[in-house]
Amino acid sequence: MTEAVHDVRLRVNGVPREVNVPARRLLSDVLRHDLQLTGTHVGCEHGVCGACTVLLDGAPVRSCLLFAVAVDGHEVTTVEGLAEDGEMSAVQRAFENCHGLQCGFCTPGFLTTITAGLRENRNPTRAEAREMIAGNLCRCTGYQNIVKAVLEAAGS
Amino acid sequence: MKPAPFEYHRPATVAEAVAVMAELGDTAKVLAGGQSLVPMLSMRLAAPDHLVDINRLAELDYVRVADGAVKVGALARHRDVERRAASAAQPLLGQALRLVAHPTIRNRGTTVGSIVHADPAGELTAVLAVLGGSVRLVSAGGERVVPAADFFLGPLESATRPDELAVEVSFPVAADGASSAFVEVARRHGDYAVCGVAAVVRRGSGKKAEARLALISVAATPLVLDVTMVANSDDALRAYVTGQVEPSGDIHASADYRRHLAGVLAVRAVREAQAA
Amino acid sequence: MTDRVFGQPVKRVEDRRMLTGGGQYLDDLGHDALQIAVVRSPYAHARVRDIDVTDALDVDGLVAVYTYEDLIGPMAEPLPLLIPHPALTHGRTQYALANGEVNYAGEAIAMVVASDRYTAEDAAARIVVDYEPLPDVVGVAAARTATHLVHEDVPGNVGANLVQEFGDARAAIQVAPHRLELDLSIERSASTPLEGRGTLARWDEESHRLRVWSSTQTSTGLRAALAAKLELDLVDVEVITPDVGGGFGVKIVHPWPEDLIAAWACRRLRRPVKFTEDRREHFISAAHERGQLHHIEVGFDDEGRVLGLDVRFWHDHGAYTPYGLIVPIITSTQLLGPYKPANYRVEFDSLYTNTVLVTPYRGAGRPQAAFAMERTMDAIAAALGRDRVQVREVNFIQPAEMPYDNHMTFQDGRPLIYDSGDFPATMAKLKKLVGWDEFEGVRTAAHAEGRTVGIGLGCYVEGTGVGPYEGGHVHIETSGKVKVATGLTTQGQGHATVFAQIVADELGVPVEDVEVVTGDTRRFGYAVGTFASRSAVMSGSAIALAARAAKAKALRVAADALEANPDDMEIVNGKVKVKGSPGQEIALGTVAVLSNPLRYAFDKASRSATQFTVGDSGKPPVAEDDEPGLEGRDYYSPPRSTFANGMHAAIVETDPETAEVRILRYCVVHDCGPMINPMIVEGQIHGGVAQGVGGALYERMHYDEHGQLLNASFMDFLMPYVTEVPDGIEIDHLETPTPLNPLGIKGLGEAGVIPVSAVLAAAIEDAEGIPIRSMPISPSDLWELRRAHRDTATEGND
Amino acid sequence: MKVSGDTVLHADAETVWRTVTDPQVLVRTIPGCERLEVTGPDAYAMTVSAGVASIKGTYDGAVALTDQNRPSSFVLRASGAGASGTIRTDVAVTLSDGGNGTTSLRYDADADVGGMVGGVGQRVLTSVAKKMAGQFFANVDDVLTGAAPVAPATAAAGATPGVFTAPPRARAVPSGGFVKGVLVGAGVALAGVLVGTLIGRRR
Repeated sequence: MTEAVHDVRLRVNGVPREVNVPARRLLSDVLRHDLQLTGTHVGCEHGVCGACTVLLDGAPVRSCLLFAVAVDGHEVTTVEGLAEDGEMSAVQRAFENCHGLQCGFCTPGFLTTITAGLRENRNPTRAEAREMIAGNLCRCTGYQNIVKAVLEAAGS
Repeated sequence: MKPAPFEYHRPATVAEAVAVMAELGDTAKVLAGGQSLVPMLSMRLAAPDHLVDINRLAELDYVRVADGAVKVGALARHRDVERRAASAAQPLLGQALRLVAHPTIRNRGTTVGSIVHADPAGELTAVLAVLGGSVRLVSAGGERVVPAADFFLGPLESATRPDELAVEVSFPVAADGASSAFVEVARRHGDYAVCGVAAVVRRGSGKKAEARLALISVAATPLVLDVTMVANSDDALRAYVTGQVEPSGDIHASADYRRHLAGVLAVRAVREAQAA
Repeated sequence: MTDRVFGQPVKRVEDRRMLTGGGQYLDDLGHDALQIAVVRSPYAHARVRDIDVTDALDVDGLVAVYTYEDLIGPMAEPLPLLIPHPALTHGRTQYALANGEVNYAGEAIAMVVASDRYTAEDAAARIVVDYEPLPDVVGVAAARTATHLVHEDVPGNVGANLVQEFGDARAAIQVAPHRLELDLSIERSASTPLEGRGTLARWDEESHRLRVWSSTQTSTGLRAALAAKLELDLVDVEVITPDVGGGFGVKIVHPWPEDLIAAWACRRLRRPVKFTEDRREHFISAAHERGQLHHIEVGFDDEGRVLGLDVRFWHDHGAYTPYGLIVPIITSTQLLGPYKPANYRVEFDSLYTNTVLVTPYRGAGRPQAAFAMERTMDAIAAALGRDRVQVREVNFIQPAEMPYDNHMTFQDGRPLIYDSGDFPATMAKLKKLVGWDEFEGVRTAAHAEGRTVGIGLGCYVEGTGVGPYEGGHVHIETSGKVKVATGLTTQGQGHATVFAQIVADELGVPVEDVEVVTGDTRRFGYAVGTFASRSAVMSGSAIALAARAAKAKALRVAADALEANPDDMEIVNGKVKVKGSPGQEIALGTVAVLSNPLRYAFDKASRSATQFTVGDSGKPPVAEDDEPGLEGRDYYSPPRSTFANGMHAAIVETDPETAEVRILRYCVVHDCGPMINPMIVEGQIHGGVAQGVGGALYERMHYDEHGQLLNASFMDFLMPYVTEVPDGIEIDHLETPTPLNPLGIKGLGEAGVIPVSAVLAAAIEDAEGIPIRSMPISPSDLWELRRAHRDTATEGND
Repeated sequence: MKVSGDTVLHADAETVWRTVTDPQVLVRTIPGCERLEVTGPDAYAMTVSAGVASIKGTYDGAVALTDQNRPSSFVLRASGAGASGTIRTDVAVTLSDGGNGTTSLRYDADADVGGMVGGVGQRVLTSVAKKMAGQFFANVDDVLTGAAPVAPATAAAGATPGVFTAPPRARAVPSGGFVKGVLVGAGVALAGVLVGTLIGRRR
């Protein structure tokens, strides 16, 4: 039996994209494998690690907890969409300056989360900076330099 | 970890949704925020034949204060409830929501969905229970309103029937002179609570004074306790609450520790509410 | 460009790519590949009676299903026992697919290859396996009792028994002024990198070559394993390591069943095949570490000087032993730490259980070792009523005693000889950093506020940079750019940056002109891998030596061209110069051109190297003892490991009601010799400490008595978020160089994690006044301990 | 996983014994049990349709009564398998005189829950199991006290001998969340009934 497929139209990083996928196809898989935007990573597929975080209409969400078909018509921003004209964003630069990444696998989820977080709160306190990233797992950095990067990005 | 196949339905109105659900019966599952459902689908612990996606039911995307209650539509995300006037009208909502997972999950997860999910550790189940709120259920045959006391039947089990869509949850607004608090102990920030207590207190003399609690993670459903008579003594309050709970142990905490926590957190919650 | 970049916090060259979504991890590759899903045993111990795949065959998109019966030749043999040891008398390894029996829940039984992972899982779910459950052996106690056996032919469930000793510890303890016994336990945790295991295999039928990409810590190891199992010549197998999303030990152990099946299937099917491990699979079918029980007897004098130390421990190595005895050997030797007990005896049993196999996880047996030794030191101090620092200090090996021979055999089969370190100085720094001598004031002030605080510390010595060898290749392009290759792999340590720093200094070129490739057997075929805090020491040294070789040649070629003496020349900012003669210089790229005599001019630059332009017509264009090209290749193979060391201290607060533990301060003093890049050094320490905190307070593998892992997800395996790690880790360094390698460096990758359980146990014990003998500890555990302690106290009063 | 509990049943131990070991009763009292087939002396194969709402599923399992010590104790050995896991359990049941014509029943279930559900379900498994056990015994007690009829529980029309199917139920299985669809089996494990949905699911 062949599985039914659905037309899904998304605006990804400002570019209209269209895929034809089964209803069960996760947004994370559509981004990574159908659109080959592999910057979004998958670390647990049960919504705990945050590596797959993307912005849905500007708000951070777990792309592994969304069916692509359910966000048909919406706007998605991935890590590939954070730099502007080849210039890294303030958050990306801060990660580079502060050594906020090691293996880099969890990093895209942090970048999208912090990008949205700083839009909401331009001048987080140290405690707020920690709270901002409290839903993302990193196994390499011990988070110390990620917190530093949030504060540096906010200050820039 | 990929979901099994299912047939996808995306009704545009509540009427359409309940018509589809009437037809599919217990072969369908409602997809709202999906923050609990999708992991279960991906792990193939659940594999419904049909999924009815209610994310297009714009008519259910609301949070409003009316008739003495904060009314939350089935499509309102936790974040909407946190941000909108809801928190001012019923501060306990905000106090509880900040403990529900992490902001990214709250951006997508729905308040109604987490109540229908009826997780014994779900903070919002305690809020609904302690406030004596209600859930409005709509089916093709009509609608009914189920009070919180009758809504939670067991762990992950609510009174919602397969053909019914929970369209709205009502949380009574804070009464005059009432204040509240939500405290919990979780292993990690954002995890399911090892034990949690929602407290609502009302100052005043005689019959006006009131202190009520709802506890999570110590019973199969949120446990509501009227602690008015013992609210002013730490020892009495602690003793009363620990005597009322019969928690289970699990890999994160022993049953006795949970019972102990229930007492400790009950005192903390009541004191914090009184100080608010 | 004469400034040394070695020692500078140079920003990482790999970051920009990773920050913009350009990282290339295993599952980012092979979008055209078929996907594997694995049927895994739900039982910890069972006989497989029958596998019925009939139902799976209907699944649209299914390409193949493999079970043990399909395997032939070496593929049907057990997987290799990678590190044999004479004491491992009963080593056992699993099969690529279960051959009639499964020994842990998660063991691979069948593999499905399908058009995508969704379809593969659909098919896998339809495969029906008939099991005959067998009695489960779970935990050290059950393994020791041996009422049931994991492997029928392994009596007592004992895979190995090993004793090492110097002096006569038991006799010394008998006659010591003071004696103590302790029983300690540490539970399992796991590496748990954010990216799981993964393999992508492509078979090129035309060239008869296998090319494999793997999320690995050893591309050469996997290459050799694949060649052996698939009966291919090594030259016909290439293994490429893309970006790796963390390793921490678990990715050193190849071949995994999935590696073999992917490679084997791609050749049979003539289509690329990929396995991407999901999170649940990582919990139940990769590897764990740490689970050990220790019984310690110690005899000491009035100052706390250890006269005799007798350690008996039991190591749970899971269902199989592919990685030999590395973990318990490290525990038994590194237990000594910075101390010099007069007599030492250690004996361990390495035991089989029906659980996921146990192989090194960052720290690799050392966290258990530090826990055992540091708890012992604290117990001695408590028994004598002496300061915990003082007791340690009287036991320290002194700097003047270096090199210090411990009279033991280390994990590499070589003598355990410490090469460097100044333990009293490290301790002095730590005491100052944490404010050890002022802590009683802190405690009193806290008490006045109704708060309970405690302080603890722990020391460790870490053998780093184990052999046998690593190599480096430095190639200078005619553009002047420098291409560096080494065979070991990278999982976030910033090798592309630190190796570039080394080469930039050695060669005298800008660091941004140096490009480093790791873990690609096409570029460098001889290597061991990334583990045991060895990359900087091993490959760093090899690359430095290779760069020196390239530099020597550059000077020679340039000297010829400039008619100068090579000894009078230097390379500065990519230009070879005659010292003190401004204008007498030649660009390194030009030297590269000159180094390769040409017949054909492919571009403008190469014209200057063609046969009518250069060379003494009386000599061969390439001298007898020379080679064309401007490159250097060298290897570093040390006689033994180099030993880094460190000491940590923490101040914790415990909630008197909820028993929650909060880390108020965490301090680290570390000695890894000269730091190549202090920014990266501190990052490694941060990450290690966070993993240590996880292992001390949050993470454990909850097996039930049936061998079911009850917390096989990130929901219940409590890897710390930012909210669970200390807000700020205070670090100080001591840099005592080792004489063993050209850079004087010692490893540090594992350092941060090693003493954390010991330190936090000590701090909690100090806060609570209750002995802490088992880690990790949860609030529930601590509360239960308080209750038991109170009950005991009450009984005592009766 | 271990689940224990006790309950008071309103009949003497001999009656209770007869009742809870009677396939005609079991098929009607095990939550979700649709079919019980006698496969040998005190051995049954059963089909359980447990779980509710959208996650209701039908699963096959086997149950055997062993270590019988009439009328005071017996052990139910149950097992079953489904796509997301397996379950194998021994339930030790002891009956003792509770006075006033009642019997105290205690059960101690030791379940080996394998597969996905075993690894992620721990937080709710026990309480679901306990609840389902409670439901099972309530159903049994209804039979004992006559609140529910016994007769219709016999074989379906034209039935194979030894095959019992459940009649339409007066007492509906309550509806619930989806996880329950897979966890309910923990409850089924009780009284040899601990098999079902825990490990299975609808295809």
